[in-house]
Amino acid sequence: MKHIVIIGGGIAGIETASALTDAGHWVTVIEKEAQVGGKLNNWSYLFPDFTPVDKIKSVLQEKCSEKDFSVLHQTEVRSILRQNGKFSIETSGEQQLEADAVVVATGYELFDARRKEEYGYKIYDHVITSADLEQLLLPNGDLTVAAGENPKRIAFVHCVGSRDEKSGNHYCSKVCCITGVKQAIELRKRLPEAEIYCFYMDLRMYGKHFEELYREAQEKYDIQFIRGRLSEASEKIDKSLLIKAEDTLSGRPLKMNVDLLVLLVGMEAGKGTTTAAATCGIGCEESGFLKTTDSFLKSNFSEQEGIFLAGSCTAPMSVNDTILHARSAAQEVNNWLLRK
Amino acid sequence: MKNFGYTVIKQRTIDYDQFDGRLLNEVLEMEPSFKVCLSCGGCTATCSAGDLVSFNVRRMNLLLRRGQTVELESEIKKCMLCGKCMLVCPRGINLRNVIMLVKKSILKYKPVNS
Amino acid sequence: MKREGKIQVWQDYQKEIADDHYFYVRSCIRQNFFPGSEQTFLKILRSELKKDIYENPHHTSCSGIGYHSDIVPFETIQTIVARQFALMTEAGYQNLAVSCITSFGIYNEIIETWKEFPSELEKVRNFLKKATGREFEIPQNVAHASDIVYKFRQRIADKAEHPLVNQQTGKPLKIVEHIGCHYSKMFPSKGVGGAEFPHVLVGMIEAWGGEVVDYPERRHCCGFGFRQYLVMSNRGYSLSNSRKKFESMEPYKPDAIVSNCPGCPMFLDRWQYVIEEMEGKTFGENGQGIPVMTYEEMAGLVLGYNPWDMGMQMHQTNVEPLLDKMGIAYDPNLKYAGKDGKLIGKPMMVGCRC
Amino acid sequence: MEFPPSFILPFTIGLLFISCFLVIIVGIWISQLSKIDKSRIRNNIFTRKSLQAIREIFSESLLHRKIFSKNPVLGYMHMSLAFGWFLLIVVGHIDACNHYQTLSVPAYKAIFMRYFVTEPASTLSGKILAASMDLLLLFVLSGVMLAYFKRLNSRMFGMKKTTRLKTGDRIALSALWLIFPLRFLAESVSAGIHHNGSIISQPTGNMLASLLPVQSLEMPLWWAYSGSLGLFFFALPVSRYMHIPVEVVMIFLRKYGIKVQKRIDGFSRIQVYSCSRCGICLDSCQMTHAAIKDTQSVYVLKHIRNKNLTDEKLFNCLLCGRCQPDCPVGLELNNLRMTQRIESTKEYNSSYEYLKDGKVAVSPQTEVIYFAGCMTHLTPAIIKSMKEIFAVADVKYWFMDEDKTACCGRPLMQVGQFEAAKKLIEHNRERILASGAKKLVVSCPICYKVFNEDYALSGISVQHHSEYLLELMADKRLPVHKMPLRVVYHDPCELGRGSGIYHQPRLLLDEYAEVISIKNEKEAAFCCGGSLANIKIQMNERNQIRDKALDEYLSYQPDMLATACPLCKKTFAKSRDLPVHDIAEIVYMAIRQKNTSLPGQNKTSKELKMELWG
Repeated sequence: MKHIVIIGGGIAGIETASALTDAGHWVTVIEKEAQVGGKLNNWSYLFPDFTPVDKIKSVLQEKCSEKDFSVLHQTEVRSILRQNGKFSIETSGEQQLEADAVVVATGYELFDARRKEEYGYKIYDHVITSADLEQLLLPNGDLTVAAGENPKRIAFVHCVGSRDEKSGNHYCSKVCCITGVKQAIELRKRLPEAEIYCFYMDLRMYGKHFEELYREAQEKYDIQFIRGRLSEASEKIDKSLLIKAEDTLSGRPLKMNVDLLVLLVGMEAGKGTTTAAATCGIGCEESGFLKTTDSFLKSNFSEQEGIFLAGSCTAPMSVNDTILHARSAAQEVNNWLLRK
Repeated sequence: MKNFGYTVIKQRTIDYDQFDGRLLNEVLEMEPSFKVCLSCGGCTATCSAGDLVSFNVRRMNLLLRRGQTVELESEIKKCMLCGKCMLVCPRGINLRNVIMLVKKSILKYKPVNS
Repeated sequence: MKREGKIQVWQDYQKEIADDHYFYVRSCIRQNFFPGSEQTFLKILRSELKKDIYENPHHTSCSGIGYHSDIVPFETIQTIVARQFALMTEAGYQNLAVSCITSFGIYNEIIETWKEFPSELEKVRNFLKKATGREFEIPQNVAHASDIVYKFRQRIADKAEHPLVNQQTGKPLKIVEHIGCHYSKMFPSKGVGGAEFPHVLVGMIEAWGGEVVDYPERRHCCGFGFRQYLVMSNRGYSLSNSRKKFESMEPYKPDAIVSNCPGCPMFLDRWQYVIEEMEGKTFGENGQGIPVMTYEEMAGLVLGYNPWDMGMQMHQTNVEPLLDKMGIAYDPNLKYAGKDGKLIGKPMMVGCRC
Repeated sequence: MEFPPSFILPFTIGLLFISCFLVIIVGIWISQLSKIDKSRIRNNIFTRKSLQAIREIFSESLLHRKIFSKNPVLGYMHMSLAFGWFLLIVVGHIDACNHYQTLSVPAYKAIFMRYFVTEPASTLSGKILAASMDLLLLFVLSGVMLAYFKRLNSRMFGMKKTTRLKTGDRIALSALWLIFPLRFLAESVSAGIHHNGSIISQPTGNMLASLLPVQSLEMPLWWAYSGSLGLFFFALPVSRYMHIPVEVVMIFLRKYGIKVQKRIDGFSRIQVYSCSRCGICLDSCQMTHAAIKDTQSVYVLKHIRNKNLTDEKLFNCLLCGRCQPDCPVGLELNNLRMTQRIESTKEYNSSYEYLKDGKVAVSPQTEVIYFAGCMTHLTPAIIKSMKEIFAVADVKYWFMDEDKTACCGRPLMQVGQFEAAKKLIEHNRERILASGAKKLVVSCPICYKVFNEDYALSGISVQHHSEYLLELMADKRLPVHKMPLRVVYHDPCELGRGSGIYHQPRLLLDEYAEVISIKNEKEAAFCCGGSLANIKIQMNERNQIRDKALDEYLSYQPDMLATACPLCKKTFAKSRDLPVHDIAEIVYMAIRQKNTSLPGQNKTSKELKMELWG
């Protein structure tokens, strides 16, 4: 029986694990947190159909409990050595694991909005990120701003930490546009009176039902979209925010006062992925995400024979894409082991 | 008051907080299809009037949404209502009605100084 | 506003500031605009902080204004700057203390250029050698004069006679800080606290008992903008910029404005007068203007120096309201009296309550 | 002399009131007519036109022939009420004159004769007249019966829907429904007492006398009868029944050549009041296909009368004109709507100063001008075909709107912006005249109609390309080649009902393909739903209207749908079920077939069908 070690117990990790277990392999997942699920744990509802995250989470939980693979919680990989065609892995928990194959599923980290100083995240009282908002969108979430009132005007800023030389990220994080649309609609449902604006550079509605949701946001939920990137935000004496942008379609600068500013933060290959790359001796792309040997045919293969890649450690991905990418990873690992 | 040979220059900035939305809201209420404009500019590209004079149908949406009523009024007069824009609009917006609504309502909301 | 957030940013942008032995280069325009300020700076360093600061009468303009007005070519200004450095090297100093923000920007810009393009450096060494026979070393440390005051703000605080506190109410004075654009907007890492939330003046104000006003147009340029001011027909742009700032700070009822740039205090001061003359609008309390000071003047007042000795009578917006709040005694009759007691002349500010 | 009994008062006062009212109101309306229209009345009143008017009134207002032809049951109902009542009045008076042996009998003596004349008719003529009065009353009552049923269930009359009622109408209606039953009862009861009845009233009277205390019933019944008459007269002005008198006036004026102008005036008001709200116009209206049920002509006319017409209703109409031929009163429904559109938009007509900037090309000298039209520029296949055909027929022409050309002005007119349209018309007109052309060929029926009617292009024959191509073919300048394809021809509104061009396109098509005749064609043709005249309708509603039309077309299993309007083509082309082509394209396709295929080796219908999609 072959043993596969999976680094990361997020969506990708667990999905790969369960698929490989089904294929009759012995699988061990190494997760640095106390619980599996990864970034999914910070989210409440998923685009484009507002599926409650718990639905996906519980499926992952089930797989962990029902299927016969083990998860080492609060554990990280110290080192990986290749010895006569096998990998010997040392964990922070002082365990030594022997593996025939390794799957890296270390996922991503959210862009730290503080790096976009001019937006004043963590400095101005009412500037939050999409991740913060996601928590507030839960039924008991408190949306009130200064003076305990509901915000009358809310602005979303797209591409925070993405497509931005100044943030050091040239790539598009892919999911923020639709996240913004989703959250704007959720806000409208909660605050029927508020004015809601999205400041975008391009709207990249690449996925199934995304464009439809965008149209619905305009038609049914009166979300207004202004093409232009925020240059800066400043806090006013009443804690509201003065934001500046160019209304690029009218070709004139525009300033607006908002009560709440939501930054749609992008994805970055986080520390987890970078260290994994180092310990596994596999390369990163300029974006920091892990390099795949062929973007069409080998999107699960790392530069190291026997080390496979699954999920958003290779590129920004939606939950959907991650699940599919993880399944294909399992398929590839299985085929590779059979060939071996 | 002294004249120093120069003076404070009026800002080009669109100050959203000064924006009077009555005209916009009236038009959107009567013609909701106008909400879904993508600013693709197909209308402007096909416009018969635009062939003869600088006239940008797409900009109407923006003028309306930024409360630039004075500019809007002078722009909208140029439309010949031929209807080509509606045939190219990817979102099926009923543009001719928008034009007629604006033409009519703008009389109500035109700033007095214009 | 969350202070922790700002502290985080300030920690990210700390620069090294030399501790002693400075070669001081002056600003061309400050000596006309705020003649007492540079003097006060030297006095504070020498007599209060006991530092060694040297200036060479042969040093010239850095020609930054000409450079930014597109009339001095880059090679020329590099060579002029090289000459300043030569004077410094010859005097045996390695730490540059710059009075002018524009010069500070120029020095940083040129040094960075030389790092990126060593060929430029060689070229300039060559030019300077040919032109003057001089040679130079690149300074080890370039600090703006305000950086140095910032560095020693606590020591000044210890000697404070008039903290930045409203004597009538006992509350801290509300002070608007304005940083010259070229201080850190070009190279955020060269300014204390960076470009978005600069700390250099904030540090002084808070150390000396004042409270900083953080208002929406904080970042906005005072409007000097070289061409905008120098060409009369463009002057409206300059004026409009300052006005935008005044409108934005007005609701906070600031007691004073402090700046670390030659141009900014000049314009924030004079434009208040011009705006009142033009439209009768004033931005301070009871129909007065908002007093504007340089950081040296502020330090001087805190240390109990005589405002008239520091040349604060040259401000077009009266500073008396601030002096009164700080409880600084002054003799109105001596305001326009020179050292010898003779009248130095009074500005004609017809109908100006500033 | 003795005073008449008091029960005649309601009737007499009512009659006086309504007569005065009508004289005054009609007087006002006529005074509002233009000078020309007034002179039309003066010049025609004593000509046979008046006789023709009377004949029309007889056949339409009384016999309701049009309704008959459309719907016999409905026709009978209207006829029995209108014609029956008319005869009751006439014969009643004859009866009275005959009895009193004088021609000056006061109206009430005739109307209530059976009350005043208590002895049975002695003379033969009297007996006959009395009998016929009874029969006539029976005839009217049968109509009233039907009316009751119609209210209960309009479907029974094969009508999709019927109009809703207002208070004024309710009162008038119930009064009308009471008049004749009450008259019958009153006369029967009197007959029961005085035995002065006739074939029907006498037996009924006797029966009633045997059951009821008729003595005490007589006076109340005559009161009720007179009351209901009076009530009807008073309710008339605020009810739809105003159409009864006003329609008569309208028919006279129409016969004198008076038409609805491009403004609200006396005649447009007369037409508005002539609407009987029969609701027949609802049946033919395609807006109902998009579930739009409150903007049809009958409602618009009603709102005009009630002064509560909104733009939302006024402009939510395709102006396809489908309802017009059906109107039993022959009202100019489209023009009436136009007068309101003009009124509603008159404050904000544009001036189009920029047309003077001379950006448009200077007109070259030419014999033939080709004007494609704005819409046609979005259907390049039509332009291409026309260019090729011009080449084949070796015609030198000037393509006037190849680029930078003002719109024809018709779309503005359709929403009431006549003043604005005039500016465009003037501009284009100058360009056309400057070219010295003799012929103006137009591809878009919308342009065609306005060029024809509003451009005053004397000496230039304006032709839609279907007419023009027919002409070329007749002159043997176009090769003829019949393709084995079954074609349904869709009449564009502006070309068919709008300009009366039904045959030329069909004659032309017949030479190149096989035209199938369908149920809703020519005057009854569908609108494609794309009409520019409707600025309120939403895209999905347009599609519903289009699809309904397509369903019928498809039921004939044609190989393609032919039309002669770029807008119709564009509208239908959005549906994938049926290839749509303009006449010009079809003609060019056939010519190409002929020229490319060797003799005797023509393409099969299957091959051609494939090409249609290409």
